[in-house]
Amino acid sequence: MSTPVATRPFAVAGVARAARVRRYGLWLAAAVVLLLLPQSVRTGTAIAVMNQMGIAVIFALSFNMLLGQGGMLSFGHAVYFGLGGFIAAHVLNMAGRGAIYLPVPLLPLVGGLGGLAFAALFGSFSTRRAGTVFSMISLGVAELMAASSLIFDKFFGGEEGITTNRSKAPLLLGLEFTRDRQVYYLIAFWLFVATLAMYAFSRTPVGRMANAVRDNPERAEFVGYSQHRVRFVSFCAAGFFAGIAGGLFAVNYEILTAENMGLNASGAVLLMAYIGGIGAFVGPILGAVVFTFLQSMLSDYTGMWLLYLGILFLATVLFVPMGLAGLLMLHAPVWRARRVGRLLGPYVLTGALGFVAAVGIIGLLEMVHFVAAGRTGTRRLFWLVVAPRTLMPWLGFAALVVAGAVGVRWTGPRAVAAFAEASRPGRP
Amino acid sequence: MTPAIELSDVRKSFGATPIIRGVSLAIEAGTRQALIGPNGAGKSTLFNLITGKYPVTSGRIRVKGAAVTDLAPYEINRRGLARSFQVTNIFTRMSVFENIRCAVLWSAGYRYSFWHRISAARAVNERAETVLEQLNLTARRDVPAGVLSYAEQRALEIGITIAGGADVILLDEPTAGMSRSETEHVVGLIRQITAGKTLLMVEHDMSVVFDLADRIAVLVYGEVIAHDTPERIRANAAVQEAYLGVPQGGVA
Amino acid sequence: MFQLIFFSILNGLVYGMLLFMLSSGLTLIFGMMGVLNFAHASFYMLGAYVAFTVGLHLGFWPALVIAPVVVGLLGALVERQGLRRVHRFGHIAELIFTFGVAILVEEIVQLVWGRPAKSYQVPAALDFPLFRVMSSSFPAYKAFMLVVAVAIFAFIFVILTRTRAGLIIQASLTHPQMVAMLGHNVPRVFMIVFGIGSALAALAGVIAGPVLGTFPGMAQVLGSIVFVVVVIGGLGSLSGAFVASLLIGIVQTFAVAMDVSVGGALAAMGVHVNTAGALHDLWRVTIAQVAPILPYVLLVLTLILRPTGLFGTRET
Amino acid sequence: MFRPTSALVFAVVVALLAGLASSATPADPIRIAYIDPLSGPFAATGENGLNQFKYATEALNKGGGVLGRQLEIVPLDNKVSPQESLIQLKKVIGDGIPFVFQGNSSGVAHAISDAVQKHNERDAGNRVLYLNYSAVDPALTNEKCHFWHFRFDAHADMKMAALTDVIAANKSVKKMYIIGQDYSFGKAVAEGAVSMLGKKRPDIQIVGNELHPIGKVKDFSPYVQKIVASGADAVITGNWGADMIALAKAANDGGLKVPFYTYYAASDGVTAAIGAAGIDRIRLVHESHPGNPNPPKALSDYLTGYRKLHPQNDVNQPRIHTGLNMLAQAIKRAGTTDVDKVAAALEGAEFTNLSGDQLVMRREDHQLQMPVYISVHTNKNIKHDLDASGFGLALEQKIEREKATQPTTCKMQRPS
Repeated sequence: MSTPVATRPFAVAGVARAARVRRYGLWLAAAVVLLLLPQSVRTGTAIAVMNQMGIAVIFALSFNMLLGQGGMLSFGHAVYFGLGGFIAAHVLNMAGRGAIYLPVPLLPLVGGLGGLAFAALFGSFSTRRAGTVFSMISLGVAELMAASSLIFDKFFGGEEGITTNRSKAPLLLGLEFTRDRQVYYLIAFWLFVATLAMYAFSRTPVGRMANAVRDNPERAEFVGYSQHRVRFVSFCAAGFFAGIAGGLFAVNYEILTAENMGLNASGAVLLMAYIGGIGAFVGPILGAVVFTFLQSMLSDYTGMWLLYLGILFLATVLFVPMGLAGLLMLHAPVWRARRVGRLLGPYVLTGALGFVAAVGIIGLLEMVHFVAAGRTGTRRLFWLVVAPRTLMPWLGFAALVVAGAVGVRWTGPRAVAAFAEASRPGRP
Repeated sequence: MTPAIELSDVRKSFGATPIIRGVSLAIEAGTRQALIGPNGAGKSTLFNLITGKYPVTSGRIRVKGAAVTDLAPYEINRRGLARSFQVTNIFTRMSVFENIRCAVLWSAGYRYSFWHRISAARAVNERAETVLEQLNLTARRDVPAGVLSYAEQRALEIGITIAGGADVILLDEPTAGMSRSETEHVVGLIRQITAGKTLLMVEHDMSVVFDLADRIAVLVYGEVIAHDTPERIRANAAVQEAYLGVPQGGVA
Repeated sequence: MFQLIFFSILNGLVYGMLLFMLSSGLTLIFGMMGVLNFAHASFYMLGAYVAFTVGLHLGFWPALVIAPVVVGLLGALVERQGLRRVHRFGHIAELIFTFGVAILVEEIVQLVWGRPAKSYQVPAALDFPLFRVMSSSFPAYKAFMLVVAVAIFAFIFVILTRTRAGLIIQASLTHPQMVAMLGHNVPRVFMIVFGIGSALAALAGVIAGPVLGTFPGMAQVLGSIVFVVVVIGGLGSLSGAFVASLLIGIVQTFAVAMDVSVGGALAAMGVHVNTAGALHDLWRVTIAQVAPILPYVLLVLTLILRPTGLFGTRET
Repeated sequence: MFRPTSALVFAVVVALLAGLASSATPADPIRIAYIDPLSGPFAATGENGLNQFKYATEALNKGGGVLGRQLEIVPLDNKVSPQESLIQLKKVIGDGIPFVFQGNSSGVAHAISDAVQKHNERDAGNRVLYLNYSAVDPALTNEKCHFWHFRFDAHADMKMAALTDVIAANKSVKKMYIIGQDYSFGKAVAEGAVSMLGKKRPDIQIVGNELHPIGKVKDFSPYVQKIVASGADAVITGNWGADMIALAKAANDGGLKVPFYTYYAASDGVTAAIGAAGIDRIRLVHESHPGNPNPPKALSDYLTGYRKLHPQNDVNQPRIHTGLNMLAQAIKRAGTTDVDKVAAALEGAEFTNLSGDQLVMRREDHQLQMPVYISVHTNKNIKHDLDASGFGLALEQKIEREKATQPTTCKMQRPS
């Protein structure tokens, strides 16, 4: 921003070309990585988790069309994911019976249209209002749908949900979707397309106006836009992409249950988007990947993974409200100025001390869990075997917490100062 | 010729309290006019009624001959009437350029489009750049509007108002809180951007009012007590009374 | 039939008054701070658990006092250390923060007290049927719940209308900025109100724990219904919350007692629908089955048709 | 603004994926997945089940394991959600774990069973076996049966047959009220009760047949009032978990003193919550001897040993011991962990369980044939109490295997 204005006309063509190369380059790189990823993994679990991530990323991005870009905090976004999924599952079943012709690769589109239809229905009244009232309506709609799922047994299949079978649908170009690896490519394709489309949406007139309405709905009305209508369009678009994610879910898991539409699913997507950062387009991508990673890996190691996730979430809200992506974004000037090297020392030191404290906290929590569960004996924690019913491990982990915390208090400000120094504009 | 703005017996009460007590006023097209009056006279309320922010209690409002009485702000705006706010009212998290661009979009015919790339909307972008230059904000183009200085925000406020090319412009205290030199700059800006258009402004700085306005309306306790050229307003007894509180006895 | 109606009214009252205990605190907090506190029901749960633990050592009656105090202090701490920090990021950030607190409290409760439901029992002194009407009895403990709830209502009423602190709080409900201008330490008032609200929720937990069960999901079970009460009653309106609590309590209790299905009701009115169609589930369903969703229908309708609620004067 | 951040995020994402790709290790022990709730409202049940699995596994491992290999239980949390279960199932398949135990909720069981069948048909080289230790919807071994599903618990109709026998013998029961959770299991209970009572005691009037949303009802008092008002003199319920606790409490408070015939009104906090109010009133149908009075020695030792490890919990599902041991023996007989061969070895397998009963895995539908027990909630002569509450279950009646059996409509298809 300190660039003198006068240089702009001369530099602009070159900068624009470079920017374009880098931007399309990134999309291209993403496509290549998506294509090659399955080749690099050995286990089916990794494929399964990546499929889950792909669906979560689309869902989280669609959620952020509401929260990050439109300023609408929805507690019921999973409704559109779920309904899109249910409709896709029913259509897949019909295709399996031969009642209609629809190959599997097009199914997410069906889910998307389903999500869109219901978003248009519920959005027509809920987007009349913004802020807390909107949030409350979304909560009410979510609870309503959750309850309706018990009533409309035929459509929602009760507690058991609707199961379907992707290998019974007609083939398109001979593409089969029996193994997870095959489904991976389908998800990767839709992930790429949907992400591109959502990115493009944020760069359209109505996408921009969504930002404007988020910032200042009143003013938007005085430049010719109905805030209700702008929110409605964003809401429908978000419902559409959530429905695509739901359709992919139907293909991947071949089951949909009412809980896909429930409050917990809606809460999870909020966590993903927020931890990743709602201020940047890429935030929810990061959030969804991190969340799914933690969810699938952490839950194998500890029954309290939700506790850790909750702590991570609260810490984000309190200390890094811009999210992980926002945190990275803060470093963009440093990156540009090629001064990342200067931060390495203080960051590694603070990070290491923070890690020590975290190990201590996790150790203490796990031991509390152990004792509270009424267990006796020993258990493995990190690299140690500890006996939580003796004093020593408590002292040890407490010492780690204290040492780490004291250390961070000491090095933290230095790291912040180093950051401030490095991000100050000017010649290196 | 149809007036740009025409109020007939407009009334507005909040609860039982009448704020606007029957205002009839016609603003001729192509003129610059000012609305003045003591604090609490209802000037901002009148603006809010004309622009559709509040519904009227009774009475009728026309803009360029068309009835707008019960229309929403955006519908009135689309008829070519734009306003600024007394308290700065901008899109704080968006860049200065985006602020202006959003204000251009509707008038450029993009409506709720999600099939156009905004960066390819040449006419919109050129118009936004032009407005930025007029406002002298080109250097601050990519800065989030929320971090601009107060004077810059006031300039942006006016920029958002005029960017859509409305030909009836309402400015609510455009120079409030500005230094002498900043005020002069803004007056020049207003003069430039309202050339050939209709302007109605609320303003407390009388030098600005008498400098810019072709005609002045005086609002006191929700009623227009005078609407005339600056010279005649200066001499108007009722206006003197309203401002000074003492009848200028003996002159008549 | 009389017996069913009589006991339905009593049960509806008890349930409604319990909702009121929760919603009164939430309403106070919302009214003053504009924060819809997602974690409110979590403090209710904490109240039950703390009371359970205290009760093991000291008995029910000390727990009745100690648990709300402990939880109230905790609530004040959450406000002071957490909510106040995110306040500057706006209401959405606050909402998200309280959402996070709700998740965390539920996990902490499971960490500390374990996952199984706790056997938190009605105190022996109140464990007898108060009276019998025909074959049903009404437990003394439920009468005690009613008494406590009425006492709280009276207490809040007196505080709000007869004390200076109450006047400040009431003024803050309607004109928060003005109150700050008058020189009152609004952040401190916020903290105190948040603490008191949490304590009220905890008190509700203490007395509801033995009846509704003390288990880690108990906050989630009541969480959204309390929102419904507060919204329907009118955000920030105590009397609205009171009326809405009783309304929801009685409506839900009565709906359970009614076995009429929609199709049946229509048939009784002479309208016959094709029960074999795609919507056949809709006609088959009885009012008893939809009872749990009625509050949410009311919530959405209220928000659409009258966002200020029954008694509220302002929107969010 | 877009570029550096996106590139950084991109790098982080790729790094995470790389970490993911390099995780997972090959294993020497025979791994057995356990998919049940380990967090959320039903975690208590799932965690207690897991502990029982570990307890049973330890005994097997102390005896040298199977085929010289140790058994390892791999716990996976599903929050009683069919959807989460399938997510976990994908990991199980991906990690090459051949055996899956699951029990809580028939809704979950249907999802897993269906997914296992589809997967096994598509991927013959990497099959999994679903061992159902507790989900009792009869459909799983009837119209929905398949080769890779085995059930080690008596299904709802077998249990209902026993319950209705007891009810039929109780001449004071004239008006029955049925209340249950609104899902497949609750419906199966209600249907079974209506049809069987209709045959055995046509004079009993069903005065109420109610389904309530599962896990959503806060206060059962209104339901209890309805039961009272209906004049019922007995109640049948399949409620479990929090719904059972709340129903029992409301019944206590509302003065509803009629006998309850239940499936799950014991242990995991329920027994403690019912307390004195349920004495001689709550009856429960179970697949095992309740431990009181005069328990078989093997069972008694097993219960005592578990209580030592877990002072607050009970072995409420001895079928876990049954299922695990039957699997171990089948692996031994098959001499391999190949799923199809182990499944074949399980068909028709016999086993003597802790209660000393002779069980047989029926080939036709993979439903374990076993006697069922009716017991009553009491605090008299309790050697093995539940929830460490002093209350427990005492045996009232045993229905022998031959009588407890039910016909099946299953047409088993075996892989060729």
